[in-house]
Amino acid sequence: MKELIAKAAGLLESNTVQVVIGYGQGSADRSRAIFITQPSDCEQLIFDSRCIQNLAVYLTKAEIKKMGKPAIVASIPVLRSIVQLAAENQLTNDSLVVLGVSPESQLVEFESLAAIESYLESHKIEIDEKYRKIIEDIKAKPVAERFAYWVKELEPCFKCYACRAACPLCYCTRCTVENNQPQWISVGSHPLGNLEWHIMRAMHLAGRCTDCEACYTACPMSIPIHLLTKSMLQDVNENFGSYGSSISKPNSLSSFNPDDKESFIR
Amino acid sequence: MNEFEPKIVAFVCNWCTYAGADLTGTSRIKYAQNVKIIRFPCTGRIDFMLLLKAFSEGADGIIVSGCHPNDCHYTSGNFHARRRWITFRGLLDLLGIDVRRIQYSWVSAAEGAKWADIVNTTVTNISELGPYADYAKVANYLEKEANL
Amino acid sequence: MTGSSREYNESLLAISKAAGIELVEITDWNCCGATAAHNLNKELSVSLPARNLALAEFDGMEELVVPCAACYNRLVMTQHELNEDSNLKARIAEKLKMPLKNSIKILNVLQFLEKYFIPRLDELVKYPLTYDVACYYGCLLVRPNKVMHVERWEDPMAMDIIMQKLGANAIDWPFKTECCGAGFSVSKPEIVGELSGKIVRNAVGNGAKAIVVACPMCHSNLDMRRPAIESYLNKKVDIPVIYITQAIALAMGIAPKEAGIQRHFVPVNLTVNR
Amino acid sequence: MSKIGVFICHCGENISATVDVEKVAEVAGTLDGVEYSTHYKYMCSDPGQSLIKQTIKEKGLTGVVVAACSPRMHEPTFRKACAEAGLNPYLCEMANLREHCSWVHEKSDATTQKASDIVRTLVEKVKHNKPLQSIKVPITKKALVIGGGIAGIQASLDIANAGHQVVLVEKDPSIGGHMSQLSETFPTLDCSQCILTPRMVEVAQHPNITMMTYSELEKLEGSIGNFKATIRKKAKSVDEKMCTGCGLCTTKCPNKKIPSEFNTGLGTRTAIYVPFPQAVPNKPVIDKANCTYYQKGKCKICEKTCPTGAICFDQEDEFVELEVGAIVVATGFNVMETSEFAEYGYGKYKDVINGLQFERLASASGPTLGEIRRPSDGKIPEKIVFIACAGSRDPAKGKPYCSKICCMYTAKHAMLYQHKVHGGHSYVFYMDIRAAGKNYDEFTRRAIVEDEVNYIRGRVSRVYEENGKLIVKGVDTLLNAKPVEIEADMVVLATAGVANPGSEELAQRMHISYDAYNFFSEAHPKLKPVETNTVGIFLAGACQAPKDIPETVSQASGAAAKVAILFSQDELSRDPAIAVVNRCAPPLFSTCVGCFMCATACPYNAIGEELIKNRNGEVIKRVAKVNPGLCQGCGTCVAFCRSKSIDIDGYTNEQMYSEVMALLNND
Repeated sequence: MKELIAKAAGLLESNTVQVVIGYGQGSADRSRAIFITQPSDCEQLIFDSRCIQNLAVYLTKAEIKKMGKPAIVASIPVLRSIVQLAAENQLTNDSLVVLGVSPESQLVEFESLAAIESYLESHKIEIDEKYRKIIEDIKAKPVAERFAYWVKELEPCFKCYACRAACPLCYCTRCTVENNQPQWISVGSHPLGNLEWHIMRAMHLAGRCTDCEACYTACPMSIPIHLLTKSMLQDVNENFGSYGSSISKPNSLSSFNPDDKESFIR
Repeated sequence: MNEFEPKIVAFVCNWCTYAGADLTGTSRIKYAQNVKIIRFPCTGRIDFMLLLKAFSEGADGIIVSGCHPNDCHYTSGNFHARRRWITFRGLLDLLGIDVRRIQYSWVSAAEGAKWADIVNTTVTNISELGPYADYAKVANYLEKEANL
Repeated sequence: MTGSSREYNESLLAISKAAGIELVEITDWNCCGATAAHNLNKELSVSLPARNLALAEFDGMEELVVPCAACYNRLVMTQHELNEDSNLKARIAEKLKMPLKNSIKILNVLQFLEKYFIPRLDELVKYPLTYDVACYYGCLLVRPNKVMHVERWEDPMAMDIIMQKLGANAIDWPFKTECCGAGFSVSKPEIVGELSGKIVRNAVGNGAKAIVVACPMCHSNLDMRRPAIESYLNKKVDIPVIYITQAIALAMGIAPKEAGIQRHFVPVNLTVNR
Repeated sequence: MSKIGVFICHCGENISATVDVEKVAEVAGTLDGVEYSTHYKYMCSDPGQSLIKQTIKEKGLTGVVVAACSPRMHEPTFRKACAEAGLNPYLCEMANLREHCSWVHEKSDATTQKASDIVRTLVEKVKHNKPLQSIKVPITKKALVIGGGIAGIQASLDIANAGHQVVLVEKDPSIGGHMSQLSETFPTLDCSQCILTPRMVEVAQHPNITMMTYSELEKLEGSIGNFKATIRKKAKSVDEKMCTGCGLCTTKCPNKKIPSEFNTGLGTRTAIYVPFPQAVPNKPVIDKANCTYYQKGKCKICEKTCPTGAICFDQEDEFVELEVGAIVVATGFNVMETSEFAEYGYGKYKDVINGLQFERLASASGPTLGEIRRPSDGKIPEKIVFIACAGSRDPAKGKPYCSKICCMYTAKHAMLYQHKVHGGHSYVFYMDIRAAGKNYDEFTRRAIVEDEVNYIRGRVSRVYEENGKLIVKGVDTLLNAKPVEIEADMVVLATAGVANPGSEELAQRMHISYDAYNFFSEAHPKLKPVETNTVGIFLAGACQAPKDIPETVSQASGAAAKVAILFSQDELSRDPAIAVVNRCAPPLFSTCVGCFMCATACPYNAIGEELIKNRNGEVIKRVAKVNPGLCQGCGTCVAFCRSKSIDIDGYTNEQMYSEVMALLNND
């Protein structure tokens, strides 16, 4: 921790970065994102098991960009998001300093974004057995029951878009849901509107989602929307052999293999 | 109408399936009237949201069809489409949207007979599945909203 | 492997024992169907080896060592065909009334030696071999290549590399994978005489003191059919034919008798530097 | 408010026999935004078209739907009619009532209902149509030809003779390619160099052709009409302007034992060399890897001998930027090495050679001056075996395709051997004799009948050496099928024609597609055999697939004609149905967030970037930008764009959306 604080303070002192995005003490027993601009404030930085928010989400926010070049405290899920953002041309080597935190809570520094990618080679995304089972169980239900299950699960959604706001990969300046020419997504938070919104959200994350679960964590109604992205993650991996994309290789959904296999096209 | 006549929308590419369906016509092969075609430049252009819109507007079934692999007029639009279909289908399946109601196919400009067959079997299959009442029920919220 | 090629079995067991490797026989194994079955009935030719695969799985085995090249060929072909055709696999599993994962790793004798002996040869070889040998692979270990995936299948090297490591000089010769006459051994021995004769002649012509094989069929044609070979070549040839396992046994210092060296038709008079 | 005109065609009785056209017209007339609706017997006839034109003018229509046959049939007709009446042609759409309705259904209410549905759908689409202008792109009337073999030579000459500037780039020190290496050519047995060298000289002297030898394409940007190519001129270490081509240096160079590429390793050359006597340009280059001075720092004998002082050791690679409007790729092919064949001795037997090497042996300018002598000891082979399909049509060797030229050149080789070695015996092992071509079959028959070449139908399983002979073990599969063994003195493998090394990288540099064997892909196997998928880049010769000289020359002329057609216009006019990235008011400028996934998905590499700057010139946003010259309008990017920032004219999101809505809402 000390190492992290010293490093962050050093970066601010030398004016290498102008803001450090990290975790600090929040209200009650919670951690919260903090944005430090003064070296002396770096003491506020904490890192422990409560720090699960995906800070990468701030990297593309205009308000943060205005503060100058950031350094970011990045645990494994954050690192994954950073690589994905880089793959999508949202970050370059010059646009940030990454203060990596290993699963053992050790500070890891990276020379480049490519170095993060190779570091992640040994921290591959894996869908938890628990979730695999849940997804399998849902799929085992008869189709009508499955539909009813999801309509019911999505019912509490009132389209607060917290899932969108928390997701580091939902950085569009105009979301399709706000597009009314044409009206792609039914506006209301009724069953159809909810269904359309969540299908679109999942589809837009296909091949990109890094399974950080920020959407689910952010959902005030605890709707298991992360199951949708997890299931797609599995599908993408099974069919195209990759989770997400890398900086150098194209995304699985914007590329193809002439020999892709399926069994449903006549 | 006593007999159920399914409403089916076909999303097809201009270069292969649309031309194939033209050939069905020039060959005077008869098929069911239930299917209506919307022309796209390429299967790569077909937005998954349009499929959802078709269901919410009351379609009981959908056909999506384009050039065979390696035959795409734009070389690879259908390959991209195929990947999108594979992922989309997986998602719909998880959500309980009946994937049997979407028939994907490759129909070339020379396969007039195949197009007729795709249409007829899809009509038969969808007729057996019946009206897509589940989705309609969800979609009907729209009407309530409109009536407010 | 208990009949005409028992020395292959003996030598394999002898070297495995000496190296501390335990080989377990599949309980209630059956004939692989050999060349007969797949000429008659496709499904039968797959069912027979498939049963052995299922039995080995049932016994909890992860690897299956198959010394006989013909059995190996049938088992690998079966595994390949079942993996290519899931319907066939389901049908066969039903016929066998046994579960069939079809994932066991099948090793031929060369692959077995490569995996378990080569890394330890320094420790195991006591009496390096010193003479020129011709390594003869025949067909069953290398073909069809799209299934066997042998590197340089027209000029394989696996056995050559093992023999070099035993100290011998494996000669570069063009007959490594030529046909020995195979099944004609019984029906038309004169064809075997000609085909195997050319192999033997070329090996001798290139200076080999022994021919090394890894297949009982090759062995019987080059060794047992020596009279037919000699009548084709019109002269006496005394080059011995030994199994690779026997070569290893000799190099490890195992008593020749334990490795069945005395069982050959053509006497084996290979000196070992003791 | 829209004023749409709906024109329903009877198509004689083709439509009206099963569809109640009056009813459809009546229903269409009630649709929102429809100003006028009518039906007529033949809309495509003159009176039909006049009806449309007149109505456009009289009613001030803002859109037209012609409900008739397939748009693939008459869309251009009706769009032209609209344009003549002053309506933007892209405001006209066709509803397909014939192929998709009347011809495929029986007469019934349901059929008429479907026809009305189709019309309504298209009416809704047209409401969202925008007037479009066909895209004009200016053309740089200069062509780049890559590869100076017979294909590149022919293409260059044809384009130059059509009056356009050509830059011909060749990677070797001389143009001429494989054809210059050949002895005689089938089926006429005329000397290859005799017919080629005049063409080479013509290239050198043509006022419209600029030749760049020892040069390679380094980079390619831009699109049809306006490519920007960067050419690397490799350092020749010889000043081209000062060198007179006297050749003194090459006689004095001490390094004489370098295997000659031109002679396929059967002869030698010096480190400073001209590849062959008839080379164009006939000026030497220094092969740095084999030059004593470059390797050891001492020598410079050539510099001392050169009477004009043309040697310059410190020359460096030079980069030249060219602006061209079209490109012909003619980079040719190569032959598989004999060393790839274990069963034929992995290249360890000196007297097992490939077909190209035999060409050099048979060539009067070759290392043996045209006498067939075997490489190992220079003896004249009494028995020679030719093996056709060495690698070709052999999936195990990774080349399942037919190399197409081998049957013919093998027959030629055997024939040349019989002509040159009297009393010699030649054998050809073959799978099939593929001699399809004018006078081709006659040629192979002549080899068999007149020159008594022994054709054996069967494969060779092995070639091995025994007692100084090459034993060829094969099989004769014809009558009395039996194994065959031939004790030969020499073996010639007709090894497969393969893509040149580096062709994959070259294709990627040019963004043209290539097949599994690295041959470049044509845009359509039948109808676009010289085009690539990148418009403005054409193919000629064996870089597309192995082919013989006549076919290569035809394709080269075809490619040249395509270039000339392109250059016959001053501007390029293209279908405006292409993708566009949206623009909106500041501070957003565009909803595009610049993820560039559209760019990876685009089959045409048509999506680049645009930097949006503020008035101080600072970059404030990086967004995608479609190159209208490259975009072909597939719309894959549109379906891919998450923020719906990219759209495609003619099939816009709004148009497609309204079609779906309209199609399903018929109550």
